[in-house]
Amino acid sequence: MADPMRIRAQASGGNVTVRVLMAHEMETGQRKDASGKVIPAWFIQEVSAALNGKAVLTAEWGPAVSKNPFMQFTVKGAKAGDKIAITWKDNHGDTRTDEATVS
Amino acid sequence: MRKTTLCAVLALAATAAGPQAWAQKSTADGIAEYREMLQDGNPAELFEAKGEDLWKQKRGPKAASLERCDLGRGPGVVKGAFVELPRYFADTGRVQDLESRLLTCMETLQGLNAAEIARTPFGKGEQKNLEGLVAWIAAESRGMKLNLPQSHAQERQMYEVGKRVFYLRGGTHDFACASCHGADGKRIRLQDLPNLTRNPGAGAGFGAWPAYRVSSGELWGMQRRLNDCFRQQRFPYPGYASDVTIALGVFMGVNGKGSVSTAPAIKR
Amino acid sequence: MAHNRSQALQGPRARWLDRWLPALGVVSSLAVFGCASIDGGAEADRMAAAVVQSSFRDQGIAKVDRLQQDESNRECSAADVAGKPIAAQSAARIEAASLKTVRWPADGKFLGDWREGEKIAQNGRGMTWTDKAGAPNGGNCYNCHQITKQEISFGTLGPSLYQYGKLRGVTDPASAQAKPIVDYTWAKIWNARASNACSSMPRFGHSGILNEGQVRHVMALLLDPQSPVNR
Amino acid sequence: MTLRRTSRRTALQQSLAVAGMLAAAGLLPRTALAYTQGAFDAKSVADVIKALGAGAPAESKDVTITGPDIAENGAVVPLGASTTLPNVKQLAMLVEKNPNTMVALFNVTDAVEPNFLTRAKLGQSSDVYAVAITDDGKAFYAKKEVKVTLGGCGG
Repeated sequence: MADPMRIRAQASGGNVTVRVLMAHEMETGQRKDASGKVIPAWFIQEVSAALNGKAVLTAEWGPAVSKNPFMQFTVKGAKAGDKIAITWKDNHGDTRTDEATVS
Repeated sequence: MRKTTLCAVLALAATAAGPQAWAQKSTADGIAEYREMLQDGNPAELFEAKGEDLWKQKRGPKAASLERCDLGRGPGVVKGAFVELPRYFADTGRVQDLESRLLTCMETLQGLNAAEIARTPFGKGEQKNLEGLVAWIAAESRGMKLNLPQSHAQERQMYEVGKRVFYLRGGTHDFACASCHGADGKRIRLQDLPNLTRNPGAGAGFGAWPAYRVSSGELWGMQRRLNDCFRQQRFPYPGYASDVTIALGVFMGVNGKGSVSTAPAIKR
Repeated sequence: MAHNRSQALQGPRARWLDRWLPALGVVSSLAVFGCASIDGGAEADRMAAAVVQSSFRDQGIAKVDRLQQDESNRECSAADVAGKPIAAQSAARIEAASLKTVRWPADGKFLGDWREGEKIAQNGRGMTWTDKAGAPNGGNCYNCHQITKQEISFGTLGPSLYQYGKLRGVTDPASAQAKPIVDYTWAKIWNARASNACSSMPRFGHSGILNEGQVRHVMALLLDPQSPVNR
Repeated sequence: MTLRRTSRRTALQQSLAVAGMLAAAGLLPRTALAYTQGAFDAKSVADVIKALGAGAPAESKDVTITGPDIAENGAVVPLGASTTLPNVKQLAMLVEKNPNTMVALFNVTDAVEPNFLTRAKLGQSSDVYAVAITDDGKAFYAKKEVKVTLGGCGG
């Protein structure tokens, strides 16, 4: 199972800045292993964010997003105590959701 | 679009024609800017979180956690332990660094096979778990000053051994650690090389590891850092947690005394 | 920087500076932590040797015999540990012996193709335990030296080699006038200890890192007036 | 950095599965699209924009791309895309010289600022682009050069 994300959500002036780190290989499908075999692509394709259960953002990623991805965005009209949930899904169909409370 | 491309080319040409000092300064500024951008969101955090779980989790044949592991400040004390390692341990009768000490605890408390873990390639199996553990344990001392003890005779001996290993020229290229890390203000390609024989270099260099390696996307402990230094030096293979690596840790850490630990840092 | 300047000079004085300036630099940096020394040297030396012996193992092409030091490595390492430059007598002996190891080009041809030289200077591969035996090695020159203006990713462990030939007045590398510089440069690449006993530079020819043809290409990169180094 | 060559049908199935999952989780906003495989397969800036269904792109001061002038390592290059244009539905980050040009596509909603940071792999020095696509299918971009340098030791 995939490791948990690290989500930091900080309120400032009516907005909330969200910083997310995800544990993922983000394998491009272009690299070869020691025996010369192509390492199959394995990467997060879809990312979504929800504020208190209501969707606020979706994103689509290719394999050129760096390993152990970082993402930062700003949610409007949110405040301390609100819940931010992030979900990712990779090209193998694996998925993970984590939640953080805005501070 | 055509026009902007042309402008970009001209700007680049102008840069290339500029005075050497100016070009170098702008390169250094560019690299500094890049490093600054990476500071916010160090993936080492992912490893720290995992390490804390692993420390508390009951594992191994003895189904025990590492919570009673003595890292030098008494059983279970993690805060402040990292900045005093490597140090002498009475129970094993030797000087140990963080990774070597964790192997001891994994064997004695959890019943895992330390020799087998030491033989496991980096990033696999229990070695993967060690990445998390060293990240978390180092993070618990972040901001504290390096303060390696030198009160035990073996600690002083290991310093002297480390110094000799540091200056040992060998391999096909006659490199020693000192070839790259023995003077101030040097670079390899564009990477600054800390002078590990004194502060601030010793503290900045030694005190940054374990670190998240951008180039491989992995967390490297000091053992792996030293292992790859020896590979680049064209030396043979240093055993995991072998005395050569521990002695070098003592040498660098003592030289860095008083510097603030920034580990786990983020490195190229 | 002083090291830098010495490279631009020529003749016996340059060789003297070349040898001593780096050594003096080491002295000043070691003085700061010299007080940490506790044990007698000989016992620590013995312990260090034992620790090295027990800690390393063979891996791939990197065998433990690589840790056996020759005379120059042994004496230079000991001088570094002591924080003093190597004794003048030892230095002279090492330099003379090293000069004898230099294999001059059999056909008298010192310069190859600077384009190939640039590739060798860029390539940092070879001879680690992850490399294969017999694979061509790089020279890794940019790790330590500025060479062409175009490559901004260069190290500063060695002096800048930008305009190496031009600064030394080499307009025709085949001329009698250029001969001393050409010979000096060949020897420097083949076995740097021929002119500086404890040089940090790998002995590219002597240690079999680069072959004669590769050394020629690197020579061209530094000395060919058409090379970007000199334009 | 090419995407694995999934057939259009597989990709579609995956996208539908994703959409279903997101819908079940109550996470599917109205603007959500199926995974835009075509845009991720595209090999030039122009082809990406075409695949996203937008018109000929125009450079705009109202779009911003941030990134370092020099990256010590191409494996991790911090990039930011933002815009002050109204009615933007998508913000994309592109790397011109990568085997596949598009790195990431953010679907903008009223609930978030059109301002995103992430990190991209660059195979070599390249221009990087932020492209904003408006509701009426117009594309506006900003670009900057990022130099990727060779690292030390070489091995």
